[in-house]
Amino acid sequence: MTGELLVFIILFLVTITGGLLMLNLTKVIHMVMALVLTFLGIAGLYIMLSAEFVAVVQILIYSGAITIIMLFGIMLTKHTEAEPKTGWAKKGVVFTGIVLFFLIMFKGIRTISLGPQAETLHENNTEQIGIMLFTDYVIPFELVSVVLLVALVGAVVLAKKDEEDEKEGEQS
Amino acid sequence: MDYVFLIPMLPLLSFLIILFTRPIYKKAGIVGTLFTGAAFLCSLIVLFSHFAEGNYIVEANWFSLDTVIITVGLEVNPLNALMLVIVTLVSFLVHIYSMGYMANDERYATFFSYLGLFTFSMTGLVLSPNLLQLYMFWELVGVCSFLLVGFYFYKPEAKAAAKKAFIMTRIGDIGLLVAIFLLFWQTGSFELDVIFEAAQAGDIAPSLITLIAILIFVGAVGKSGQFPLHTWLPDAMEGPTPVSALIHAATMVAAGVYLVAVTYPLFSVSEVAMTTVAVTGGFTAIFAATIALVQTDIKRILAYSTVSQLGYMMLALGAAGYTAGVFHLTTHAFFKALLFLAAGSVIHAVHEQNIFKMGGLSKKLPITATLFLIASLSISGFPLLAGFFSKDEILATTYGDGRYVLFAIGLITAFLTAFYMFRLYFLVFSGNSSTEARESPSVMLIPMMVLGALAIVGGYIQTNWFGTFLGDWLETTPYSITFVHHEAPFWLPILASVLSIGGIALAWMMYVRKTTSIKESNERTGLHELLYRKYYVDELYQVVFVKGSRVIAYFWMYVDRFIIEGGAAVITGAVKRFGQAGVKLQSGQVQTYGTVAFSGLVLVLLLIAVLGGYF
Amino acid sequence: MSSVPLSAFLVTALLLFCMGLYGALTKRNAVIVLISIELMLNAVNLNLVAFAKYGVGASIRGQVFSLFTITVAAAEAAVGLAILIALYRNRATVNVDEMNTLKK
Amino acid sequence: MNDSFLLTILILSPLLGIVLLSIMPGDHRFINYMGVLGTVLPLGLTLIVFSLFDRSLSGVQFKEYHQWFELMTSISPNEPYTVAYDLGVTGLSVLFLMLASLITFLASLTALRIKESAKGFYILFLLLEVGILGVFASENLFLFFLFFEITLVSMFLLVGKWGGFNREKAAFSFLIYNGIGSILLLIVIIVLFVEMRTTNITELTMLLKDTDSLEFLSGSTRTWLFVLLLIAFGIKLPIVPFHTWMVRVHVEAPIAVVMIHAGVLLKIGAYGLIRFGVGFFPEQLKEMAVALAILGVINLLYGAFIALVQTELRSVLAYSSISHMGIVLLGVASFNTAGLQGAVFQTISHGLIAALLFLLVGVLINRFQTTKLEELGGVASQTPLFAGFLLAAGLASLGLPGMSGFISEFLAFLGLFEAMPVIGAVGVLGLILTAVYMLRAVLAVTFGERRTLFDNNRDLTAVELVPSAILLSIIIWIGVYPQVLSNTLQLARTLGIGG
Repeated sequence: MTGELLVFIILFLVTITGGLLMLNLTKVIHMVMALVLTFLGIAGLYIMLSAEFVAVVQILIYSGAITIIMLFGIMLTKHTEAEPKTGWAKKGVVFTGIVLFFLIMFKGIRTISLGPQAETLHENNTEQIGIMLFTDYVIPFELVSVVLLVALVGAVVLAKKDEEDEKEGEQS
Repeated sequence: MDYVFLIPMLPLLSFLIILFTRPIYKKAGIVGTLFTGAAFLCSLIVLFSHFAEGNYIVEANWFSLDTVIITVGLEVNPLNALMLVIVTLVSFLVHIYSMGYMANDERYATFFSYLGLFTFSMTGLVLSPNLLQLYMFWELVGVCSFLLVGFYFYKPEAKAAAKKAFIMTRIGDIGLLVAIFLLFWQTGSFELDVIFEAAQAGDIAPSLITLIAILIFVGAVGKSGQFPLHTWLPDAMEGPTPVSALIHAATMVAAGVYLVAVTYPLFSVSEVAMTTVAVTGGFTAIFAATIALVQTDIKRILAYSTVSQLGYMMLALGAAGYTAGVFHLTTHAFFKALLFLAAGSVIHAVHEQNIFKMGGLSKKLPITATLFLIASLSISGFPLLAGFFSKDEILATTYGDGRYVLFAIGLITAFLTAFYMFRLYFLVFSGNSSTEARESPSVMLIPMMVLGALAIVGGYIQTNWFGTFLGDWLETTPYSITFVHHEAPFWLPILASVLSIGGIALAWMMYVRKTTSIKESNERTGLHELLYRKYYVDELYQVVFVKGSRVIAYFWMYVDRFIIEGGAAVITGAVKRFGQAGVKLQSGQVQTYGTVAFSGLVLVLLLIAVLGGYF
Repeated sequence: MSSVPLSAFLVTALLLFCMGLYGALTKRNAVIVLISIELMLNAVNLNLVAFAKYGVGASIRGQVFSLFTITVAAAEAAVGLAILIALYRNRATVNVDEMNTLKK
Repeated sequence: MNDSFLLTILILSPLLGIVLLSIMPGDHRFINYMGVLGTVLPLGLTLIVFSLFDRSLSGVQFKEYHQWFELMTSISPNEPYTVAYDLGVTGLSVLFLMLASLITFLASLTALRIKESAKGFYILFLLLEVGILGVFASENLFLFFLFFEITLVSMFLLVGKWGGFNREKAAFSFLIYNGIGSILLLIVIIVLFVEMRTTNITELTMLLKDTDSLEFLSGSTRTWLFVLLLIAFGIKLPIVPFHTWMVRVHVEAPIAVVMIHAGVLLKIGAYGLIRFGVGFFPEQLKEMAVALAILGVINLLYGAFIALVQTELRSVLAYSSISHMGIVLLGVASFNTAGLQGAVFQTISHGLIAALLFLLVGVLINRFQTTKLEELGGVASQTPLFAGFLLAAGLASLGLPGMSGFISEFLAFLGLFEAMPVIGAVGVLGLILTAVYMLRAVLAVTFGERRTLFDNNRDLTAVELVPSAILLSIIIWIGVYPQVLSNTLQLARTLGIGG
């Protein structure tokens, strides 16, 4: 057993445990916390895959930003302590479907055969990405910035209380 | 003879004129009478020219079927010339009579238009040279009978009787229709002469010819009120009395006998068919006579008497007595029409049909009583009157044909006939009367007198003493019929006379001398009840056919309602369920949509994996 | 060279994806549903990055793609949450079962 | 190729009425009269076609042919499938055209009573006429189907909007049953089109007769096609057990529509069965003749028995239609000249008689507001003319000689007795039953004691009397002189059988 494999197994366990916890915990806050574990595990896997920059972004955005947004979301809305249960039948159908899906995909993964490894990813990873973004992908990059802007404005508009509602709220 | 076509056309014209011209409403009787009288004159001329010129036939193309041309035409031969005269004469007399009898009816004109239509149909029937045309008119007379029986349409009994008359005769007609179909496919023609030639030449298998003959006879049974299709005829007495005289005594009901006579060459080939005819006729004769013994309604007694006499004619035909059958048909037309008209005259006077509520009318209605007596004597076979000769001819034929059982039945029937006729006569006319009554107007009496004269002398056209004029003449028919003339044994007329007088005497003893109590009592026992209820035939039919068909009908109706409609409902229901299941999926919940979409994806993947051979 | 095969990463991603899917389809709390969707996106990202290293045309482009995905996911999370809050204000619930206005 | 444009003008002539109606204001006083006028033009044109139709020639007359569009296929790119606008009439269809425009005209007269949105009614009514005329004038299966669908849609709307209490259910069952029928018909048409490369009816008849040259359509395929065709038109005819929709329509639809429905639309089933069933698949028909005859007897007896116990006049007449259509089947099954001629005669005769009967039912509803037999009775004393016509119509329906019903039943059974005497013997029972139920129903209305319930009711008015008299005189005319039909029909030449 190489060290690399050992690292992978640890990261794998962290990731999967996070996911399973998220599915099985009862409190919403705990679920989000469990998810942070998964995100961190995935970031570790990115590093193993010679994607340092992505790993950093992952930690920043997922473990940081998105988790925090979710926490805000949870706090801004009211929650019954326990998550209401979904019907067994539906769960069963979904579960069977997912297991089948998993099996089929697993089979596919096992028979996959691919070309040679890319060797130079880890060398100046961030630089490579930066060059790529500003040469080949400059237009998508700009577009994404627009998307982000739209999302920002949209989120503000949606989340903002209507003025009329506010007035009504004050009067009542 | 080219004006033969006038005979049916004149009554048809009368029908159309009365139907379409309302202004002559009150003159309808005169119009109808004139036209029918003209038709009668034509018939007489045709009869006499037939003596001179012999048979006549004219045909025209009517319809073509492939290569077969179906024709219509007019034929005059001895049999139908005679029938023509009888039909138009009785119709003419009934027209005159009805002008008096129906004078106060609010549908006076309608009545005469129906009479015109009937006379047209009946003469058309008689003149038909082919079976198809005959069948068409055969149905038409049935409809006229239906219309006239139901003339008093507001009476529920009349409605029921009209319906019954139509349906019962229709059952018989279907037999005739099937026979016509079978004959067509055997001979390729509806023409009587072609059919008869084929039959005589043996082109049709003997068993088939028997079947065909019996089917034709079924038609005759329906029309002539023979057992077992007799029940409509007594009920048909719900119609106006002149109609009973015309249709249900003299002409239409005799059409059955006429039909058997017309298709006689077919019957004569098959011994079985002949026996069927004879036995049915004989049985009906005595069967109806026994019922007539105990009935209380004057018209019903006469109706059963008609059934019985028609049975007599059938018996004669079945026993190879072509002449005898036709002879009796002729005389019967006269005296039975007279009986009905006289009965109508009585009913017209006293407005009552139950004979036990009448009595002593001979003093108030002397002419009617006399004419009724003549007719009764004639039908009873009183010596030297018309009925005597024709009845003798039938009995002689039956005896000569070797059908001794039927001969005995004929004798008994003759006795019974005399008895019930005079039971009727004595109850109505003898004794003392308390009811108010006035003799009918002369417009009613004159036709009766004409018929009375014929009922006396009508028999002399065929006697052993003055010559067998009728028989000789009928032999000039264009079709090959074997005429058998049996000389009556010397004792037969005597025996018949004795029986007839014996019957009259018995009636006199019972109802004039009153040796037995004759009060109409409500308590009837045993045989009397059985006879009074007409052997429960009506009740039997009610249960078996009417109820039976209703049961079948309801069965199918429920099949229709529950199985077929239900089946359709199950299918539509299933589709609807399926749709509702789909609606349930469209719950608006994204997760459900997701689940369904995902399940679909998994299924597709599975399919690809399995069918694509990845597993 | 590496002792961890590609399929190990792919199976990890698959497991994550399945868990995310399960959560997205069965959980009733809208926030959790959103989170589950993030999990699925993460699984996809993991695949992208893994293929960037081991794939047929292995290159840095896979990582660039995953960056885009992460960006869009962030935007999605923000908008999703905004919608959720707006909805919560109107209906006072975050239960997905009651969010069936699509039907009407 | 084009003899004249008469048929196109004829088919499109009701459109003139539609245009005029649509520019009139909906509440105009003469809107109903305008609708009636709209049906006069087609009637006149049909009379012209009928009188110009050369009875001494055989085959299709008044032909019109225009190529409509072409379909390219990858299988044979050089030989496109051609769909044509293809009109023409044979002796058979010219009779049906005459029947259709006559009954439509008479029915439009009875629709004068309609007050509620008469404009829409007459527009749909005229559209229905376009469909019917088109069905009978098409020389092309494609066009036939197109017009067939037009009748379906307009009927659906007419029943659904102007019908009785359960009109929507009736309209839907009409649509569903007939929709299924159309699908089956479409399948047959498509298969024939693909295999034979033509949809021209006459060409198809010739091609399919030459069975040796049929490479693609094996015997079993043709059997299947015949069965499909039988079901498609069997629904229309209707054959038991596909009849429930038709009873519903008879009971629910407005009288003018029922007249057309019973008088003409059901006859499309018979027309199709005779023209296509007999014309395209004679071999298959001969093979299945016994089955067909049994179906016919079932129809005949089934309808008759159920009619016997119905308590409502319209239901009686509906089941009587089923019963009478059984005779059409019997005539077709016998497959000889007499039988087929009987089938055509019966179709036309029943069209006339049913129209007359329903016309009178319309009067009954108008005067007495009921068609329940137990509530009626003795109307003969108040409305003698009406009662007389009803009785005459009833007698015609039960096959009284001298009226058209007799000669058609006679011929049909004559044919049947040659082919299958035993089935015929069972079938004649139906004739007795017909008399029983018809008299029961008619006498229940006209005879019996007078009901004080209906005092002072008018007898037939002129607008009712004239159509009744026209129908009755045609019925009697055909009954007295049936050659008038067979002269035009020339069945042997139209279908190429028998002679």
